[in-house]
Amino acid sequence: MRYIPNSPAERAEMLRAVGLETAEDLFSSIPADLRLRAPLDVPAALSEPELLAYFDRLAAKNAAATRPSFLGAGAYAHYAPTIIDALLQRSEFFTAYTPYQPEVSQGTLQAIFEFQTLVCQLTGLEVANASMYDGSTAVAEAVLMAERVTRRRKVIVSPALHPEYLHVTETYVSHAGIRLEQAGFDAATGQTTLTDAAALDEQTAAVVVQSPNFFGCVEDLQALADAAHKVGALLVVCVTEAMSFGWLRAPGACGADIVVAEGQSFGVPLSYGGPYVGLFATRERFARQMPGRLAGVAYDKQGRRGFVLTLATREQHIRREKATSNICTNEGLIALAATIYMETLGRKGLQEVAHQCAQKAAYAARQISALDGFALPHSAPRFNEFVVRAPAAAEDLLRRLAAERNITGGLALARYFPDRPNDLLVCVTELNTRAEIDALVAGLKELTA
Amino acid sequence: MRYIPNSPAERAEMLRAVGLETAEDLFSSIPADLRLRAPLDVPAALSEPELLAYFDRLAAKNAAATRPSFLGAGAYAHYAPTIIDALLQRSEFFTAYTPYQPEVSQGTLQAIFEFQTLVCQLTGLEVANASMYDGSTAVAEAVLMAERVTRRRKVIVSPALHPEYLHVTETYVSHAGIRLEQAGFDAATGQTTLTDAAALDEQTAAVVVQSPNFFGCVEDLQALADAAHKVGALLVVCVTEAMSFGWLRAPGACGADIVVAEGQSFGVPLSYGGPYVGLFATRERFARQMPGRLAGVAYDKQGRRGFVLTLATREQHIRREKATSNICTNEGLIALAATIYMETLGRKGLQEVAHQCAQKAAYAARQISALDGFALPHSAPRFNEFVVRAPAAAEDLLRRLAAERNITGGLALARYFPDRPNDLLVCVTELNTRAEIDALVAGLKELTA
Amino acid sequence: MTSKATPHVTQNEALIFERSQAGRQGYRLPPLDVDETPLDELLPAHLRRDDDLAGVPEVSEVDVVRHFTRISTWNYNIDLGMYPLGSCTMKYNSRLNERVARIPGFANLHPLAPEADAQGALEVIYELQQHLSEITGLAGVSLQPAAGAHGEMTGVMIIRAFLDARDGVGDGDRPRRNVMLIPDSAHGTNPASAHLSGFTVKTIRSTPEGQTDLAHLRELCAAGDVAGLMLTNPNTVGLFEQSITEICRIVHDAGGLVYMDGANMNALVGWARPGDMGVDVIHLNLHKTFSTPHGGGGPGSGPCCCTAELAPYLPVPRVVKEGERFRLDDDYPQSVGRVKAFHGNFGMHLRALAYILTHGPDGLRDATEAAVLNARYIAHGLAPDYDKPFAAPPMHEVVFTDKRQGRKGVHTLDIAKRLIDYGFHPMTIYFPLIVPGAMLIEPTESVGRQELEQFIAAMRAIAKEAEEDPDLVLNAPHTTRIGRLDEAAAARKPVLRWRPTEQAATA
Amino acid sequence: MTSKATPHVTQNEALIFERSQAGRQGYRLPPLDVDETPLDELLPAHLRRDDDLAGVPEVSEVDVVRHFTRISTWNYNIDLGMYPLGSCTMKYNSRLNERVARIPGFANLHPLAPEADAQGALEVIYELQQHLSEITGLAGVSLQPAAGAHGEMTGVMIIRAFLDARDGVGDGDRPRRNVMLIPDSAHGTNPASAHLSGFTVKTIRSTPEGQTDLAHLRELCAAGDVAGLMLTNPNTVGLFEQSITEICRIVHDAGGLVYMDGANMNALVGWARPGDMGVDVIHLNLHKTFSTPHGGGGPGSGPCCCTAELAPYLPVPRVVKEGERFRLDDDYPQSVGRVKAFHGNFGMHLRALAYILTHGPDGLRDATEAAVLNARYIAHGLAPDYDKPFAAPPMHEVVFTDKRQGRKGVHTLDIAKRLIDYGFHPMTIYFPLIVPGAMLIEPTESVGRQELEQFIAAMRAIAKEAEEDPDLVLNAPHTTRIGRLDEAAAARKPVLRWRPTEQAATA
Ligand SMILES: Cc1ncc(COP(=O)(O)O)c(C=O)c1O
Ligand SMILES: Cc1ncc(COP(=O)(O)O)c(C=O)c1O
Repeated sequence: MRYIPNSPAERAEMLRAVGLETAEDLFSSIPADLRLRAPLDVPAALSEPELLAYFDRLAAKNAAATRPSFLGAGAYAHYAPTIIDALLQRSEFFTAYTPYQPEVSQGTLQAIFEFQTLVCQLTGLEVANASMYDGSTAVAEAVLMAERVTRRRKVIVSPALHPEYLHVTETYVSHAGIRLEQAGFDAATGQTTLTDAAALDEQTAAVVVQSPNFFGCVEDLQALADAAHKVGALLVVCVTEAMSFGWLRAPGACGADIVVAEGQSFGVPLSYGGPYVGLFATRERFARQMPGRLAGVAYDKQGRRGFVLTLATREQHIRREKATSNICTNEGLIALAATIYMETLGRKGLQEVAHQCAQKAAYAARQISALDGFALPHSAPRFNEFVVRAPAAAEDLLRRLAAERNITGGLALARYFPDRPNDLLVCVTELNTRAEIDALVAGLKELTA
Repeated sequence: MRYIPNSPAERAEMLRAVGLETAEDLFSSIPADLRLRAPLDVPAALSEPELLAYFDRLAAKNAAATRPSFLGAGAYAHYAPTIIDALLQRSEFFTAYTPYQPEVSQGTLQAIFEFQTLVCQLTGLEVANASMYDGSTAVAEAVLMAERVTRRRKVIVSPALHPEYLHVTETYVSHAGIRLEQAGFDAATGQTTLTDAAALDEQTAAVVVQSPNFFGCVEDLQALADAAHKVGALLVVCVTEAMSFGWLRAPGACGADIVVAEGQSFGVPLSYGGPYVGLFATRERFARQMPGRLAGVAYDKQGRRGFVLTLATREQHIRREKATSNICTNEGLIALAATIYMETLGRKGLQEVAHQCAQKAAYAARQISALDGFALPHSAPRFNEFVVRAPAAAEDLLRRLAAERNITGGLALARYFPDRPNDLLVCVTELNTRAEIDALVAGLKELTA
Repeated sequence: MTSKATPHVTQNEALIFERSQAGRQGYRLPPLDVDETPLDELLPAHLRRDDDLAGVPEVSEVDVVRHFTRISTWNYNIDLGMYPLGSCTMKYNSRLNERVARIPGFANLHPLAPEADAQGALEVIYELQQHLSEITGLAGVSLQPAAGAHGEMTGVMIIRAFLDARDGVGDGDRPRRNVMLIPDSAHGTNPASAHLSGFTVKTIRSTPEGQTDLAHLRELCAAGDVAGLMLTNPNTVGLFEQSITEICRIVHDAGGLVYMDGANMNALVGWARPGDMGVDVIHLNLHKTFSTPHGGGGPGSGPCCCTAELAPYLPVPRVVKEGERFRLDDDYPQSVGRVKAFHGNFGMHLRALAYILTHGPDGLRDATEAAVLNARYIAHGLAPDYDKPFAAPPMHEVVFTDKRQGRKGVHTLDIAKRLIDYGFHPMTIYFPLIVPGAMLIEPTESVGRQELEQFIAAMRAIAKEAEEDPDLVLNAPHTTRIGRLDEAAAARKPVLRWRPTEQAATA
Repeated sequence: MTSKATPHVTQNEALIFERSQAGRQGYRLPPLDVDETPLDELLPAHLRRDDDLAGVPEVSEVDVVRHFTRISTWNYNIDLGMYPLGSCTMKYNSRLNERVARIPGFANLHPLAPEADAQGALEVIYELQQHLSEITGLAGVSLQPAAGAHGEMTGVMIIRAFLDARDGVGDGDRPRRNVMLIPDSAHGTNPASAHLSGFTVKTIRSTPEGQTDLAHLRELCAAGDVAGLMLTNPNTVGLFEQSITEICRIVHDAGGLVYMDGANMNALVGWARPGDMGVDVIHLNLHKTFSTPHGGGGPGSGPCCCTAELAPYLPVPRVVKEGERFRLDDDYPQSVGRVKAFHGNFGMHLRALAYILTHGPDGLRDATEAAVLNARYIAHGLAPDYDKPFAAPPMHEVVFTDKRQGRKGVHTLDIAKRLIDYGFHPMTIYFPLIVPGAMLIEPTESVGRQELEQFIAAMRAIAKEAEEDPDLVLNAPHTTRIGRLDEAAAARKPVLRWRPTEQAATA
């Protein structure tokens, strides 16, 4: 393929038409000493078949992409109905710009409005925005918003929050004068505790907790909400496995004030970590403190209903440094994928997929815990992820599972928690067949025999 | 996925609305004894992931689809720009019906009109139709048309016509009272001869010849046309490798009266033989004798230009048994693929691809003919296919090439010509790299050493 | 219920030839990696292309993408809504099946690949044959025909070959059974296919109730020269042929065979089987009943199914199973021969098989039920406003006429065009020919109740307009980028291709 | 030249919630293949979802496909034509790159896959880093930021960290350089990102010629508290900052660093490199300059590139090459930390790399040249009818104003809306803020001359209309399915989600 439509001859004519002689003349406003003399040192142009061969060769080196896997920890392999990608690939959606001109962007705007509504329904909250970059930045923005809402600068964060999310949050708040403090952790249940957190006081802006948490344990959100609200703090709930919305009580219904989530589970390819989509929902009264874009209903002179981007006064275009966030481009197309997924699976399907995930994970957990030397250190209820304590170093075990059994067995927690050398985090979704689970169990058994 | 939108509840309500009680009532007009009692003996419904797994398993059994190949003989592996399939997959094109309602079918109609024009330009003729099923049925229809035009019933067919095309033609004309007779064949040049064909006389409706012919040899169309015209017969030229249009003199310019071709080379996947698309072009004065649909220019009351299906009086809808053909549904979407291909490659690209095919084939032919014991039996000029006479049985040789070198080396002519045990037909396209060609040559050499 | 149609701005677009600019390029090839042979050594000058492909456009990739994206938006299509073309069975085209057809192991498989290395493809064909045999109740199946008419031709040629063998006639030496009986309601391809196979067509009348006239059938059969009957069932007015068993008996007793046009199988799948009715040969339209996309006029696929007795006459090669292996078998000396190169429209076979496997036995039966119910719902909804020529309840499609509206000078064509303004593709019009001003409506199972009601409401609104403001209907459509085109003028002086001169005319 | 726009019939479509019908299903799952555990053993009742997902729609697959296909047709998009949004660089989105991003070996790769089994993906990231470094002339690159603003935040945080280290300031104990200078013409994300990183924003004036006011810059730098400058170059009025070298010197001499907003790199790629100008940090918008699709508002990708001196402060992990292996390296103690989970928007990295490899060095240079030429052609074509506030020849985009049309009461918004009737998406309006009634036009290299001329003709026709029939322009658009929407009312009483009650309102 080639990108540039105009032929060299046409371009020469156009140059003459604007009164120039050479292409160089177009760049006369760049001081001569700054103009590049040598050609860029990038590879020579490739034709279409050559380009595809190049990427096929690289893709073939990603062995992990093509074998049974029990990796979760913030990115989940769920089935994506074929229609999602077919619809995303309509130029009308994927090549359109941000819908600043509503008369020629109603398709995108209506889809955003549906996305916002669905996010409200799943999180159990009243307003949701048009998306954030991903779950990790959404947590960080939630913390910043909690500060704006409460005007308090201490935030208590669960140690069971995804370590990369925590890291991102630390980066985001490092210049906002916000202090992050750790909540407690009950190693037996695997849940977050606030009791020993004397930290929770009238200076606390928010308590941030993930559920199911990084170790797969379901938190008692109602209890955490009560504790937070008692001191006037907000409860921020983070969900990395959005599929759990179909199974667990809505965080909003448990008292959460801000719910953020990673929406990748809803029909979005793993794609080595991105693009994904951040979900962000809160209570009506905090709407004007929200980051990100919002689509809303509007009517024309004839009273016809349409949709527009609204409450832009919160945003940087108008507010500049006083904006609620610096976000501009968000994850529109990925939010659309999630919207199509939620609508295709629908009320029943979202619950049925969640049910299958939970059941298959329960089956896997049962089988593994029955193995000699293996244990499940945490007792709390879980959705589709759980920690396994192996009788040997998890990293070696996983390496051998991959090499000898062609299975990606999960995540070695040592990657984030050096003090947990034998622990691995196992995730099971509706796509993991019983045969795959049994092969994992057999592998764990035989490789530790 | 599921196909049926209405829920069981909705369907029950609708039944009631039309005054029925059970679904069975809908079929009351079918005599009870004819109604199926037992469920159909077909497999139980599969979910999307199960269905994909099923077909992936079958696809994996088609080893020939994934290795370097030198198979041609009527189906050619050329590169298809990615935009072709992307555009075909727009619902506006692939889910639309035949454009009988022009006001809501202008996209399809304009594309057909462009297709007809491009076919005229490539074949060097004046009118072309909206497509035939494929090249083989197009030849058969051309023979039937020649009879309509000349009112003569003898047709002389080149022995170098694709054997399957000949077979199809025999089937088609078997009830039309048309006699097919063989033209001569010069084994040294590999070309068709008419000299010894006393058969060519005033009873002859047409001479049918393929060029490049089945053995890859380019025919001298001008000479054949002159001979045919001398006795008032038509020259029907068949082209199985449409890419040759970019390299060889247009058949129309050589005197051909009807040109038919298989259009698969123009961006259409091999797909185990179909769907492909038949090209059909002829002289203006024969237009009303043509089979198949035709799109033409039309104007509305305001003088706006549009396109419609026209000259329908030739067709079965109106003419019934007196129609020029029984064809109704043709290969619309494949014709669209070919149209996009021809327009994307364009005037220069079609010639450049043809040039690369011819050059690579020449290189391969040179290398192979230099091998001990190998010969190229035919001396005529060729495009991208040629016959190789091996020192051993071609079938064994090809079987070993596949098994031991993972190369599909070509076609054993014995498949159609038992008297040619050692001959194989080799095809080279722009997609065969020099490395592949060299591997083929090395394989032929070593396996016959 | 918000109105289904709304006007909106669309892009205009000229012909690609009018867009062409010398020197533009949309492609790039890998560099030629072999040493070039001088052209003169390869090809003498007089055989060479010498016009530099004059007239073929020169455009960029962006030009091509915008060109086709723009013109595509002028098409109505299934993904936009109901496509109620009677006899055409415009049902939903699953994207999943498109994906299946594009699996490289199928898409890149050469038709002449060694059988041993194409077992997966042969299995697909074999499996589909088995399922179609079960669905039709007929033992022999060939997937070679490329469309319905092609399947018809194949089927009647099989009848021809069988009768000749049975009656011991060689080419023209002894009198042949040469008459093919075809109802006046049949689709035009039926007589055309019969003619192509050397038969003389005789037409059977339909009764006022829309059934085959048995008396007339008996009378025609009496002549003794009847080779067979081509019947569509349900017939083209959407009614099941009540006496189908009797009809088959009459034809068989007269020494003929019964061919069934399977275009309307969407009314029967899972509920009744042609084989059980006495039908000898049938063609199916995979692009109708089995949802392979119509593609703006094709590709189709028209499998031919027949009784075990006729199976030896099916086209060759046939796909057979031996143990666990599949192979192509050419060894059928009585075969009618080949009707198409290679193996038929394989890409469509993949989609149809995916359709069957996704439905399963219950799903197939449900789909038929839903399709008939939808048609019945429309029949019910339109009866108050439109003339329904046949009293009997319809199967999967229903025919109405413009009789009432005609009094105001509003005819079927006008009603069809006005439907466009309401956001619907018109129904099939003026077919079948036996029903003056026919409007043949087939919703298929792919339409939800809401849209059926929108359709009924639109049709009723048009009936009202015909009464109150006929001109509104007579001048429809009013919302499309072009109005009704002068088809008569187009046929009188046909312009069938672009020519440089045309350019001026269109500037 | 046929007119580019034409009216046509379009489908209307309600919200999916208004389409929902209890009991409809669009999915089917494989049967659960493990023995079920009683729910009570898995999850206590009070933790369970108890609302049966009330409100979530129940629709079929056909419903979903028709729903999104219909609403999609209400969007303008690049494949329909020129998308002249200044500053947004709406260039052609290659389908080839979409295909590359969908290769299963990439699309199905988990972000936490063992490095040894993800070497292909790491190589993609590494290669893209190398090429972006070459293109910007800056040594350090991180692909972690998800969009431009994200890259800005990352970049200014790097400046923050570097200065603190250099000046030896810990948290708040010693006075910090807290001032970030930003031109009044800058995009809103610049001050917002600076603020997010703890800086105080001071605004620099632009000169009447549309250049940074050096005197003002010197004056502000004199204060001694300047941490840096955020500059867009070419700036947001499409002019190259002639004194860029001097500007960088001034800031550097004042102890600050220079951040460049790379949103306008489409004017420079292959012709000039920020690194050679004295820029310390820059972000790129892969979704602008490198053609990754905008997707109706994202995803984007905003790589951050910086000098070798600043590289230690880039986000972690970084992708490094050791021999022939690639790995993630967390060991950068001075890093600003992580700005996003995992590895950034990898899918966009694939597309951008494909874009660079398809162009090659000459192609990249050509594209820039073509983009600037197209903008210059428009500047030339519109000058007779529209006020061009800056005399200097523009680079890749040009700004005009509504000054002349304003006299008739026709303003930028009206002109923009009227463009829709001519078949074009409006240009960027009212940005930059320093230009009253700004119309910022960026054609990009993806537009052919023919369409540029259609655009110029449309704009000139609108200018004429503004003179002769202002109301026509004031009430535009006239061809879309909805007219101008009351955005003020929408913001006053925001309705941000559907609720059952809303249904009535819309029936
Ligand atoms: C009743 C009937 N018979 C035969 C055909 C011909 O089928 P095809 O168009 O696939 O050749 C059609 C379709 O148009 C039809 O409706
Ligand atoms: C000049 C300029 N800077 C920064 C941005 C922000 O980039 P993004 O929208 O990718 O966050 C934009 C894009 O809107 C821009 O035009």
